Amino acid sequence: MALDQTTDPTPNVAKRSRDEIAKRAAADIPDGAHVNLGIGLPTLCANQMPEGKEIVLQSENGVLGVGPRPAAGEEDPDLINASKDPITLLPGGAFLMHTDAFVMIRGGHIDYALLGAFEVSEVGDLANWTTENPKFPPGVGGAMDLAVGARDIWVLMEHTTKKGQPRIVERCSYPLTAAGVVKRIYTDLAVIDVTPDGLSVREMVPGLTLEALQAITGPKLKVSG
Amino acid sequence: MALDQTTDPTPNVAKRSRDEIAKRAAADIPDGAHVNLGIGLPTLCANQMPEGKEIVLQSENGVLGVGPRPAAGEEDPDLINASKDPITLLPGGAFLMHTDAFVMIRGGHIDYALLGAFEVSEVGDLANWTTENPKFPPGVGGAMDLAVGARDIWVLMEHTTKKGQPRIVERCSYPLTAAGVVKRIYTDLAVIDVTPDGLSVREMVPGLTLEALQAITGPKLKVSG
Amino acid sequence: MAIDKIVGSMEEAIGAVKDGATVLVSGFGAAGVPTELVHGLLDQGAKDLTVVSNNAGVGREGLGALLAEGRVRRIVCSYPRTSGSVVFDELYAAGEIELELVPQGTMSERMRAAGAGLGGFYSPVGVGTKLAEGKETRDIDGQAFVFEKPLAGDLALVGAKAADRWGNLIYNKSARNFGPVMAMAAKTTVVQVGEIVDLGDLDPEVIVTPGIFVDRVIKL
Amino acid sequence: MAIDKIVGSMEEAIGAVKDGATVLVSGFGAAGVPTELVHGLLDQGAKDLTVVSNNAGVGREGLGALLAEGRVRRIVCSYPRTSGSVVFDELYAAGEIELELVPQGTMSERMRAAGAGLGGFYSPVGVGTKLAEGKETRDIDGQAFVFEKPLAGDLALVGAKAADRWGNLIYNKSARNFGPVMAMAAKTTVVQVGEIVDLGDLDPEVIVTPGIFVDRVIKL
Repeated sequence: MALDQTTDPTPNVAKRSRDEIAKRAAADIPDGAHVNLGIGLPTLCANQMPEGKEIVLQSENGVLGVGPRPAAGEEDPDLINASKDPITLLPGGAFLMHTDAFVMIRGGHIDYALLGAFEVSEVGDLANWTTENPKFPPGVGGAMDLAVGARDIWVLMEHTTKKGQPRIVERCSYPLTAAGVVKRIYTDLAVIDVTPDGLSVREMVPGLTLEALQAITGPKLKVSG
Repeated sequence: MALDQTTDPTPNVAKRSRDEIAKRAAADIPDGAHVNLGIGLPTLCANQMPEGKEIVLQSENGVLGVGPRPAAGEEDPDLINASKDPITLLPGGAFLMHTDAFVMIRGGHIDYALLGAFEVSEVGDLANWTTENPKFPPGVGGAMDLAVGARDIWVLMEHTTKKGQPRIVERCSYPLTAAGVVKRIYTDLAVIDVTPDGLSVREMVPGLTLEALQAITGPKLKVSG
Repeated sequence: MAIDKIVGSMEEAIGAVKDGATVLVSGFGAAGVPTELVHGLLDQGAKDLTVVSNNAGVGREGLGALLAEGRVRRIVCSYPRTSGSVVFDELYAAGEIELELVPQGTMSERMRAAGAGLGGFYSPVGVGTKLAEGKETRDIDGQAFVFEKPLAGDLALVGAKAADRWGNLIYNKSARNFGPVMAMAAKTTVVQVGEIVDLGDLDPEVIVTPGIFVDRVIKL
Repeated sequence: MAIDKIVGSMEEAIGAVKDGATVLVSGFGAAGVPTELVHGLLDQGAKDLTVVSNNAGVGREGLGALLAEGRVRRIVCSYPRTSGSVVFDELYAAGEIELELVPQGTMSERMRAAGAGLGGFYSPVGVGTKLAEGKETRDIDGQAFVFEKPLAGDLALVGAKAADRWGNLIYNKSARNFGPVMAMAAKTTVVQVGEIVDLGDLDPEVIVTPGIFVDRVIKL
């Protein structure tokens, strides 16, 4: 699907900021869940965890029970998350050797992994590790391990590229991280479930029409319910 | 080799007791070595470690830095070796999860494993896990892991069976634990190296002749040097 | 709502165990054996069980009792016969129990593979022996290996020293043994401890089994 | 004679490293990176190295310096490009360094397999992706897996918090990361620590890397 957009198709819409996407996704994490936050946008969830729930965040460098970012001046260079940002540790948290952090991930012990993405396909294929630019080395990190190992994969990303091209596509153009793993997508415009019957819109930001959302989404969307 | 012995072929010989076999073997462990003591006779070495050397004993149930047996009344049911006997822990010792104890063993990090045996062949085949008695369940424990993983295998055993049959044989009659792994044998009568050129007697107890030793040993013996 | 894995009764601790389940039982010798949990399983009633345990029970308590009641169809074990393994010895001599004998390190590593989501591994242990009969062998870079498959549990019964409400565990000395790997390898892990501590009281550098591997904890 | 793995000079710590050696370098981001040991390796002079490290260096220090000096032929890594990986980025763009990109958990597990004496393992990670191209895949009980081989080091350079003379180690918080597995996986493991403690001062329940995996320790 090639778009040639010279104007924003969603001009009067209250798009979610990156922090708001993170907060929206975090709100859906069930109480008591063990969750890994991928580097980049998902990491912001750690500062946006819902009140009244106890959620255990894992960071694959070897931390279980990640707390919010420390106050300025309180950072400890030995206490960081997978994005290399300073974190805190909650009471009940534990430090792990790296290999054991991936026992948790690959072994299916993590309930949710919230990941960034370049593209997600209508069947839940995930592309988030390389754009194949020969001048820039690819970085896979723990993306493939998480995509395969965590029970549910949620993607957090902007709905389109900077040029307005859809990131939710019929078929990923970039190399896959894993096939058919994404269960839900949180963007600046909507929350979309990947179901066996296709993409199902759970929620749109105020002022957005399904038509406008469809215009910047590759595969056919339907509305939940 | 079938012997029909009605008299002890080594009547005037100062046979080593089990404790003495253990002490003799322990004396040969190099300073600084990491050593696993198999269940039964080898375990006795822990109480017989040579003075002036620092040797780190591992027990595969998850102890590194095993010390001697505690005084009566000082036993701790949670501090035992692989023979399930009470032990102490030396300063510098550590407790391990079982899997990590076998990372050490299988991964070649243990310098010496001192093991008991039913039979050892002239090429160093080891049989120490089953006599195939259908009424008695076999027990392999860590024997196969140790036999394959430790750098050097020393066997500690009586030179003959209770009936006077050789335990050092041309070919093991019992199922193997591992093929070609034994480097040295300590018995109540002798210390014998397994070399590419055959069995080489390093030492005999006082009063023992090579001829008498040969009479109760399957393969041809030669003398070191 | 706070995570709270501490349960008040043995019934709750054991929960629903189906006939035919695979149960991992921690302990080496007497250290780390969750005898009361095994009695809880006895009371719960599940039968036709496969039990994975380093030893096959001592006396007529714990695993010995479960065996004596005819509830165990099959035991996976490295060293079944120990001084006092009377019930197992009788059943074995009578041909009334299946035994899968596994080298001890292989047993541990197979459980870890299950917990770590691996499909299996190649081990040098047992190559050419009776215990490798029927298993695939493979030459890798000039060395012979045996293919070993993961060993997962439906339920793990673990003995530990102390826990907090998240299920973080510490152990006592050599009683640590199989607890950590069994907690990783089972769908449901139930732990008996001598002490419950407040969340945050366990040093994060010292927690041996993080609560992510634990489902229910009972203090005895 | 007492075991004493503490050495007094960087030269002794690094020892003899051959050209073409595989060097495991601990750290994730800046935490746990043994920068001084990497500088020691730089001074030692070995070239044509394969370096295994989660990241490919930041700035022109440590691994960045080793790369800038052209001493690294090949890097095995999960995430080479981080903010500040200037030297690696230049070498990569110029086609002057080989990169083996490995999923992060697979990298860790491959090192553990080397340390544990395994011949390899089957992982579900990467199945069907470019990173599994050329690797054996296998269906095990209905799931697809990729065969992964052990990743051993000739030398591991590890950063830790404290050590005793046996080489027992503890780490600080998330600086633990790759230290324990790299110490297992290398023929020779050299550790830099901030503190040396008396033998027996480290709680046996708390030692993370037992001295059996450590060859030399230097205090900085």
